[in-house]
Amino acid sequence: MKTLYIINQPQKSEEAQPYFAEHDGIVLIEDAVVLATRETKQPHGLKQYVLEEDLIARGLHKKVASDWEVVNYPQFVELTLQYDKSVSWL
Amino acid sequence: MKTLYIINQPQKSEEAQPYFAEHDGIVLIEDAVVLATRETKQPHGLKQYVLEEDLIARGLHKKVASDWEVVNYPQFVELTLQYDKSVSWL
Amino acid sequence: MATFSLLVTANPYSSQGQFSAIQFAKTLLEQGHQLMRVFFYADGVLVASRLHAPPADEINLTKAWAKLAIEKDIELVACVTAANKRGIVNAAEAERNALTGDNLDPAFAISGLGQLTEAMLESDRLITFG
Amino acid sequence: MATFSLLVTANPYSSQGQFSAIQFAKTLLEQGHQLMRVFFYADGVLVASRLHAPPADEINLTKAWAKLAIEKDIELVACVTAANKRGIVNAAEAERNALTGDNLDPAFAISGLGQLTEAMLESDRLITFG
Amino acid sequence: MNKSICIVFNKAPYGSQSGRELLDIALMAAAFDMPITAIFIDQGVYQLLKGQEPDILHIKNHSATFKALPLYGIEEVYVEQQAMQQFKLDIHQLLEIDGLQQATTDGIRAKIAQSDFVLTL
Amino acid sequence: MNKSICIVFNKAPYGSQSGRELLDIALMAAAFDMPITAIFIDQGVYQLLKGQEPDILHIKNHSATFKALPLYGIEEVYVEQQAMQQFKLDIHQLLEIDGLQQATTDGIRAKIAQSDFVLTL
Repeated sequence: MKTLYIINQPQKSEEAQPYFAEHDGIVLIEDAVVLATRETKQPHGLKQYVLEEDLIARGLHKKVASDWEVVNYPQFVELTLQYDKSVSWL
Repeated sequence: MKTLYIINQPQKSEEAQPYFAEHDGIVLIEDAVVLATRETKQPHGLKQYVLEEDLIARGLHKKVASDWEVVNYPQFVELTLQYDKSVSWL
Repeated sequence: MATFSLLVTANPYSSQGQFSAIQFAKTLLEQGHQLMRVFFYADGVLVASRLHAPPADEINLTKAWAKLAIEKDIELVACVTAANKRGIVNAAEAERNALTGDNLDPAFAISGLGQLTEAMLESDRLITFG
Repeated sequence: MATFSLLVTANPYSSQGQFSAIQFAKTLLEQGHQLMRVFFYADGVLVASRLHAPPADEINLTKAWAKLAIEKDIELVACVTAANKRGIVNAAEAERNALTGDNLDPAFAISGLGQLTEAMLESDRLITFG
Repeated sequence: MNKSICIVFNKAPYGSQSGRELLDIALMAAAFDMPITAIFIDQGVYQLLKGQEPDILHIKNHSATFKALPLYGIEEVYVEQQAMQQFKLDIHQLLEIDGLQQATTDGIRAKIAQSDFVLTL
Repeated sequence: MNKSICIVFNKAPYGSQSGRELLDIALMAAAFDMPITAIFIDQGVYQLLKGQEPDILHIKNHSATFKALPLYGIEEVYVEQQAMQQFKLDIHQLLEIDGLQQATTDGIRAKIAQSDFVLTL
């Protein structure tokens, strides 16, 4: 099953990473959006999304690195349906 | 002034470390006591303490590495007086 | 169209998770999906108090959830164990525990963890905000 | 002998900081030191509610603080801004904010942040539990 | 076949209520006959350490409940090998839980992938 | 001479209330004429970024208050050079605060050492 990892704190991305599988995706929300300002090589060619509204809130909207795809809330909801399940890594 | 750093979460020790100065000390409490099960080389010959009651609570009392000094609550209170100030790194 | 449930464990005061959960809920409803239940657990239950007095220029999260619940007929359920130990009680629980007062907002119900399990089994997606 | 004050910002439910703070307070008093004030800020104010109903075999942190305050004549002060936005209100604040009920435990006072600054200036040590 | 759930414990005990409150979810899911996998990774492996005595801090000891997992029908219990090595723990230092197995990170990744729901707290 | 206080901001804004509630402490300490140093390290440097719009999430924007720090008599405001480099930020991307200076980690270590109180949240 394809899993969408929801990451809301910066340090949690690294903690969750060993468990990312091929075809999985991650979406950065809340304080974790700061991670999208840097190029990030994920294993398995994982899809990488970052939430637009949380970027705008923090003034980071124009600082997103090229390997992150910006999604808004409607697209975030759609993503949770495209993947078989969502896991919030707390 | 000599500072005693109070660390209560495992990841906070590394975050605070750049700011430790010569003659400072650190005391691990709560979940951070797990760090005392490993040898840890701190810069500046920093004094390293770990709280006994929190070790006992977690069954870690007999697993403390040799470079950590175990202190109980009365000794913890005394430490906060031996140092000029205490900083809880949250 | 899909049926969602949300599990909200986020502290309403010191984290952003409740804001995210409300925004997610509103968005999925706007898209025509169903929201079966919002289950509050861990520190998430704190939002179910009716005694919040935030500064006038700030959002009252309890009222924001209540508005959503009333307008869209959404179930807001707080876990009884998590709630009672966090000082969130309805009148019956207050009496049973000999407490002088209660503070549950009327838009929220208090019930058991079985409501979470049921939501998992009966929804297409469960999304957690912690 | 020294004079301490404590700043408690720890969430009483999902962290251990309030337990640590009580233990630290008891220990310093046993050693003959003074405890001028315990100031509750951020999520630390949540402990000042009198409506907690924890499981019977678990400690009630509010009562533990209250016992210490009464036996040793310790000031327990919760920051008004932090408290009101977190749903901790006394009768006067409840009325001012048109809330139906109040929940401040009588062992705690609600006051401004100036009480923290004053504690810093007048104590030999301020220890934070977060 | 009921939907399956995987509960991931990744925090040490007592500094937070995470372990305790995840355990309650596991027991409730068991009562609903959901197939359950319990996984202990990172500092979550400390949840399973023998000899915990949180009562000295007036904190309730929930570790005995982990031993009862098989009684509730929760038989898939895995502890991460890498975390055990990192913290220099061996299986004999952990609570005696029937069916407790060590798993590699690869194995745990597969368990997470197979489950219908995965919860952390 | 009054006791001095150093306030350390180490978290990004809005995901927690930490920045906001530390700011309130700084302002109150200023009212008591305590010498105050405000330090922004790690992800705390994001507190000072220009162009924040949390109102789109119905969250109150507290960043304007940082600009008012000098008005409250808080003139020692330091942002960590290493964090700026790590996050690829330059000083022009930050709020215009009179007297805002970049400091090295060594410089910040010294400020912390010199203060009578140091608070994080």
